[in-house]
Amino acid sequence: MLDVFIDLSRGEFALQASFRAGVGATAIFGRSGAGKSTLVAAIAGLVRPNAGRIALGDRVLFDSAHGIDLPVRRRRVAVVFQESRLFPHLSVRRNLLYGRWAGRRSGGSSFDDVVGLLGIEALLDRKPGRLSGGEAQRVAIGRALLSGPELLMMDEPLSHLDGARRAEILPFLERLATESGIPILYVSHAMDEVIRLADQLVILDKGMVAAAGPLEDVLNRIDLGAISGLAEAGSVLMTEVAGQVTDYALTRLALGEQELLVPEIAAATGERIRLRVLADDVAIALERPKALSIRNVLAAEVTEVAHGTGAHADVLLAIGPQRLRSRLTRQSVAELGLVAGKPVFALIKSVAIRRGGGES
Amino acid sequence: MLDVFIDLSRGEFALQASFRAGVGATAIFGRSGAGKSTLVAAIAGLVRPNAGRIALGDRVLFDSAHGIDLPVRRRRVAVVFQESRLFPHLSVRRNLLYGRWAGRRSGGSSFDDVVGLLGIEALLDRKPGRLSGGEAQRVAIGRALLSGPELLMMDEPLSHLDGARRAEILPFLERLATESGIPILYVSHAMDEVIRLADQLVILDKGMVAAAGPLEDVLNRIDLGAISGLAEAGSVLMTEVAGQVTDYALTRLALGEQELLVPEIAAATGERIRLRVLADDVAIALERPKALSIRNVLAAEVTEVAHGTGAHADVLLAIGPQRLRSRLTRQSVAELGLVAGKPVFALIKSVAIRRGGGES
Amino acid sequence: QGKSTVIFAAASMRNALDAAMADYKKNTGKDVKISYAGSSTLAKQIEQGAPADIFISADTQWMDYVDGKGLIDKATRKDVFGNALVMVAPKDSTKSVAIGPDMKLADLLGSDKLAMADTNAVPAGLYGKQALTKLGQWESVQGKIAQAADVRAALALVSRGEAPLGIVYATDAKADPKVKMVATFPADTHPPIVYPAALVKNAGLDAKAALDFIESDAASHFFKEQGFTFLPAY
Amino acid sequence: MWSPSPEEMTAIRLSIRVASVATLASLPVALAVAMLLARGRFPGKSLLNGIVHLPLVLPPVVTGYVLLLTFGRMGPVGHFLQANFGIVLAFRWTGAALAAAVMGFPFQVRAMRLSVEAVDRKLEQAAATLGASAPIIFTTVTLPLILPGIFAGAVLAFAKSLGEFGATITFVSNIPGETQTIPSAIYSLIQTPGAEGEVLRLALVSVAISFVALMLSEMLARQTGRRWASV
Amino acid sequence: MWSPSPEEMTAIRLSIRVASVATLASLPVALAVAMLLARGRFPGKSLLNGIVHLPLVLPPVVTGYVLLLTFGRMGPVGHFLQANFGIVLAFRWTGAALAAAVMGFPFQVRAMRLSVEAVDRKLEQAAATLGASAPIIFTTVTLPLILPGIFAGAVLAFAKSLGEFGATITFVSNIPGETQTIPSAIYSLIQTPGAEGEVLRLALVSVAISFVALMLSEMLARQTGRRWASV
Ligand SMILES: Nc1ncnc2c1ncn2[C@@H]1O[C@H](COP(=O)(O)OP(=O)(O)OP(=O)(O)O)[C@@H](O)[C@H]1O
Ligand SMILES: Nc1ncnc2c1ncn2[C@@H]1O[C@H](COP(=O)(O)OP(=O)(O)OP(=O)(O)O)[C@@H](O)[C@H]1O
Ligand code: MOO
Ligand SMILES: [Mg+2]
Ligand SMILES: [Mg+2]
Repeated sequence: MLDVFIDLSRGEFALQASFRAGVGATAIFGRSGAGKSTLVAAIAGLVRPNAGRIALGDRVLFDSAHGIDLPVRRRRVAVVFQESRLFPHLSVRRNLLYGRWAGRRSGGSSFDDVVGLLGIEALLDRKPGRLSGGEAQRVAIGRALLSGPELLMMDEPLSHLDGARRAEILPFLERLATESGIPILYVSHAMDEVIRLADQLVILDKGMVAAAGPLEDVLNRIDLGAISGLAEAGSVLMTEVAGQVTDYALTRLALGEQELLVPEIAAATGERIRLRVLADDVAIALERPKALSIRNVLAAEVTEVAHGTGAHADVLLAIGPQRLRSRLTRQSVAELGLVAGKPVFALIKSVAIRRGGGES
Repeated sequence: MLDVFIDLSRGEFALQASFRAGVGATAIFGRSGAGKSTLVAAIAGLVRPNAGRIALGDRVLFDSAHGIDLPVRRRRVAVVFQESRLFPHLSVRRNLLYGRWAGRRSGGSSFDDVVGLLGIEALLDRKPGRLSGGEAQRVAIGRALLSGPELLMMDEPLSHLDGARRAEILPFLERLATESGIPILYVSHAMDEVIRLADQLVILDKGMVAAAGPLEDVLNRIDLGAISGLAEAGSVLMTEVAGQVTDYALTRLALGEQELLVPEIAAATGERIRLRVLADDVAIALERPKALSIRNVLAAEVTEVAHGTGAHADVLLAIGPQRLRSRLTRQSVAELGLVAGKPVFALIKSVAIRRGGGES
Repeated sequence: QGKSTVIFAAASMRNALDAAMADYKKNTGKDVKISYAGSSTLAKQIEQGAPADIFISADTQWMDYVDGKGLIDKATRKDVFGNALVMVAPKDSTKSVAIGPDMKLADLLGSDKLAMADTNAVPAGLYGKQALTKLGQWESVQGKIAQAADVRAALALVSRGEAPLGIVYATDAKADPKVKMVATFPADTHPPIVYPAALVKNAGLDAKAALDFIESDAASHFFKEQGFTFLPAY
Repeated sequence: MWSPSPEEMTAIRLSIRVASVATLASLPVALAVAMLLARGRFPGKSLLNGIVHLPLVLPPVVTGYVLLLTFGRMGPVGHFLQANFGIVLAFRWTGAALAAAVMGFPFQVRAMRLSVEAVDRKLEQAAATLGASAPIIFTTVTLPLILPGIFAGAVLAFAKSLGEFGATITFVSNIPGETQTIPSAIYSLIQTPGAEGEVLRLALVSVAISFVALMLSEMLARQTGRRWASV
Repeated sequence: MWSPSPEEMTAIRLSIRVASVATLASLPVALAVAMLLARGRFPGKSLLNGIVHLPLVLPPVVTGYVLLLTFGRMGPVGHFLQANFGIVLAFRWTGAALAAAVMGFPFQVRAMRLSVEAVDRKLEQAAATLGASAPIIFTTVTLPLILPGIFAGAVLAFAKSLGEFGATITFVSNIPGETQTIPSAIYSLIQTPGAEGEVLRLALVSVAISFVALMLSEMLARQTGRRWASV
């Protein structure tokens, strides 16, 4: 559990942030210049807040009231910096092992696993000056993972990676967030990454926390788009594995009485699975459609309609106790006569899956 | 018109690239380490090919056969580098104006426009060392735009920007690509950006051009996913403005006999509009659905079904002479009995719009 | 009034020559500039066309050097001053030295050093080496000599107590209150210590007068005060 | 006893002039050589590097003799300069400046070269893509970035000029008002019995001048060199 | 005439020993001072900076006197060292090494300081987040990155040691086999009419030694300093 309450200034910029992040991943969202990297630096101990308190589990990293300011190296906080910061004079291998070798750290992931996952086997004996942008970023991720941290902070770690590479690394980070039992702070602009990875979301706006809390709650608040710069809004559904459809590499998930089909997940029946659904990926029908490739059709009820200024409107749906958000054209809203209380069917084209424990 | 044919090696890495890029934007796609940045460097004259020829319009920038190797500064090729490369000792303003001031360049966009667009008014008197990652990236974009180039190359220029900021900058780049009359090479991992911006696509794989040509053609080839690391494949439709639906801020587009509704575009009736559609955003129905929020339903015919290994399969559809790609679960393909020649309806949830001239 | 007369003089002459020439300037109103450096340096500079009118060397060999190159007006060359070679010790030293063939200088030094100017190059060192050789001491003390860059540096070693004994000129010993002269080398143990002076070829018009003044009785007391002997024309 | 004599004042003024002229005049040459050594690839680079270090390696007196033989009135270069341009270095303050410049040269070159080697050439490449020509890139990018090295080199050279003695006295002798700098004056005084006080006084003057120069260069370096550093 | 006499050989060997010991022994001290000046913030920083430059500013002979007064047998430090540790510097080659070290000190410090200031502190921060302690960060990150400056400083100091004369002869005089380095030997020869050939020969030996040192340092610098640069 990471507990942050800080107040700092850097030039003209002021940051006031207060939030908690539990085990698992917490996404930090915010527009460019909102203070995300500054927040990361403060938690790592690289920038000193004017006042505040930072605690990681029962270790107090910083407490201005009690004059505590743990040195950076004792914080056990690994950082994937926005600009990689690899050691130019050390080989990739030495960079990766720096935490173990120079920092005497142990634990964390296995070297071979990390190297394999990041696809950097061939680069191990190179110097960072001869890596491509994405290669350097992968090495930086590896270096942080291998330092056995008690808090992992990543500042846009996948920004220079292609979709396929992301798709390989994300599940690993996902697993890490779930299994490692350490908090992960994840700065990202990519909503799909965040939805997939994070349990919690902190939205920074001009140095202030505009919203913080469980991802579901924050995402289901419709008013945050402008502040957070989220082009894509979304929501989260809690499901339970109902069975596998091995022929088609699909998994059946129960959502209350209803069922969803998603690309295969290795999970036992009864295991809880969280799904992240982008509002753009949810269509609404008044009758259950037939002979349609969209297999995930859920009976739902409109709870709220928020009209934007452009072509779009956001519709909030209730599926039992859960909330699902859909983004439609205003014309569709009008023509379908969507108003609060109307029973409809939600069509979900694709989902991101995030396995996870409790409510967090 | 940019005409590239090069052969170079850098350490163990070898790049052989040959493609043409017309006026407008050409996207360079490829996995991390594929050679995108190296290609950009070679065209800018920063890395010398072993052999080859690079011509920009009627200016030959490099020709090993004729011993031509134009100095970097004479190439009039502006680059937004992957790592920003701002001058640390100059203010943001001086950085932005460097091309005009030190390079004696004129033309290009207006200073106030660029500064306003990029939202960097407040930063003009700062030194780059005190910018956030995204701020630095925006300044780097501005610096390139203001140098009056005859070729603009951008290496993942928006990777550190939030969705909202991207959404502001993209239309500008789009306009630039269309109106400026200069070729733009755009390295990006974000398919939505590419689809929106590019007319042409070059896919690099391990230093070789795996595919190059008009975006439509390349995207409609189903086999490229693995090579290019495109998590999202897609296709392009050519349409014509049929009218406006002002009440709902929508525009009607004609696609052959059929019609599509998209968020409002300021275009006269009869103007040609290219649409980019992600395969994930296309669903298939056997009958025309009713009372559905998805208003864009096009009659189509299956031309090809490509089964992947996982849960998904790609289906290629013909709508008159045009091709549309859809990604479904294999189960849906089976249950709907999709085979080549079958008439179906394509449901398009959302589209990206790219206004543009001829076929390119 | 022509250009000022430039004298190139051995550095050890400074106190006396400065005083004498100040007097000369006062009386004649003529300007004189003096460049002090090692005799070897000055000689080579004259060889390279230095704007010197008068050269005063600390020994004969460097005067011979320029003479041999035809750079001086032979007729004006004269040994003007003389000096004596002495043994010095720090002021509070209890050592007594009787200079002679059986002085056992090496034993006297023990593990300590004898401070001298460079025995291969600097005049004071050369004279000292000749004297010690003549007295049969050279062999035994050779390895115990701390050769300084010049006499002043040798004197400083004694003055600072780094060396218990040193061989310097009488003029130097006299000026340093922290040392005492413990013995004087008999004049026959070394060649005569003389300071030859001469006009450089093509010297300015006033130079002759300046040189004459230096060699005159009127100036002699400036030099005697510093411990030089004054050698009337021979 | 603490106020310098007129003759000493002359030496002090001359020293400052000699040190300033030597430093400033050799600076561009040193910069060019530093650039060559840092960036150039040419045969004889080691040789050039060696020659630059010569004034360090040789005893100053030897350097002085070499200067005397070369730039003296009878020396080939000295003769040429005098015959063709009327420039006389031997036994003039200009010669003292030459000696000081030569003796300070290795330090200037080294400091600048270190800075040049630390410059990120990617920035220069970026400047080229923006249309800047080589000289413009040099003045707008490289030069500002190596200013700390230039200041460091200049200060070393200036300080060395203030202390330089062996080469100067050998080359241009020790003529009051013309070539007698502070160190030459100190040399004369050292040769004079009982002048310790004056030696100390002149040494302190040297130290004071160099302190001022040091402070100045540190200030300038701080104002430029570090202003752009990130916190 | 080209093969050195036994006495000259002794001087050459001694010079190399003195220069090497002076350079290596002063290196850590210079590094510490360079770090302090580059990174530290403390009162008296300008003073320290000034003191470091003193050996440059003062004529070498004066520096030699100061050493004599301080480290001579009768000097406070010299006396203390001898009484407590039996270390004698006066008239010993160790004293020559001390003089050479002092004279080379400013160059070492400056070169190192320039390199330290060029180090990107963000890398050190990154190392700290990975658990490295300050001394470990210094040895694994800072030190490798400033190696070019260390080599440059060492080479300057070594070269200067080979040429240093004024301070050495004043402090430890010129005792063949003990303190007679190449420059002292050259000095003697210069004062001797007709010894030009020998002067030339010894000067060339100095130059040759320094060339070897230069080449070596350039090689080392290339192997470490530039190996990680991007093309
Ligand atoms: N300076 C260099 N020396 C040697 N090899 C290099 C150098 N720079 C890059 N490479 C190698 O060349 C290949 C292509 O690199 P390049 O930077 O062009 O990739 P990229 O496609 O831009 O990748 P990314 O998306 O990760 O930025 C990579 O395998 C990389 O390791
Ligand atoms: N060293 C600094 N000195 C002064 N101001 C700074 C410094 N670094 C960043 N800032 C300012 O602080 C604010 C927050 O910067 P920060 O780097 O935390 O933003 P960010 O949220 O990480 O943005 P991005 O997504 O663009 O990386 C910005 O307005 C930036 O200009
Ligand atoms: O070192 Mo020197 O001896 O005179 O400058
Ligand atoms: Mg940031
Ligand atoms: Mg790249």
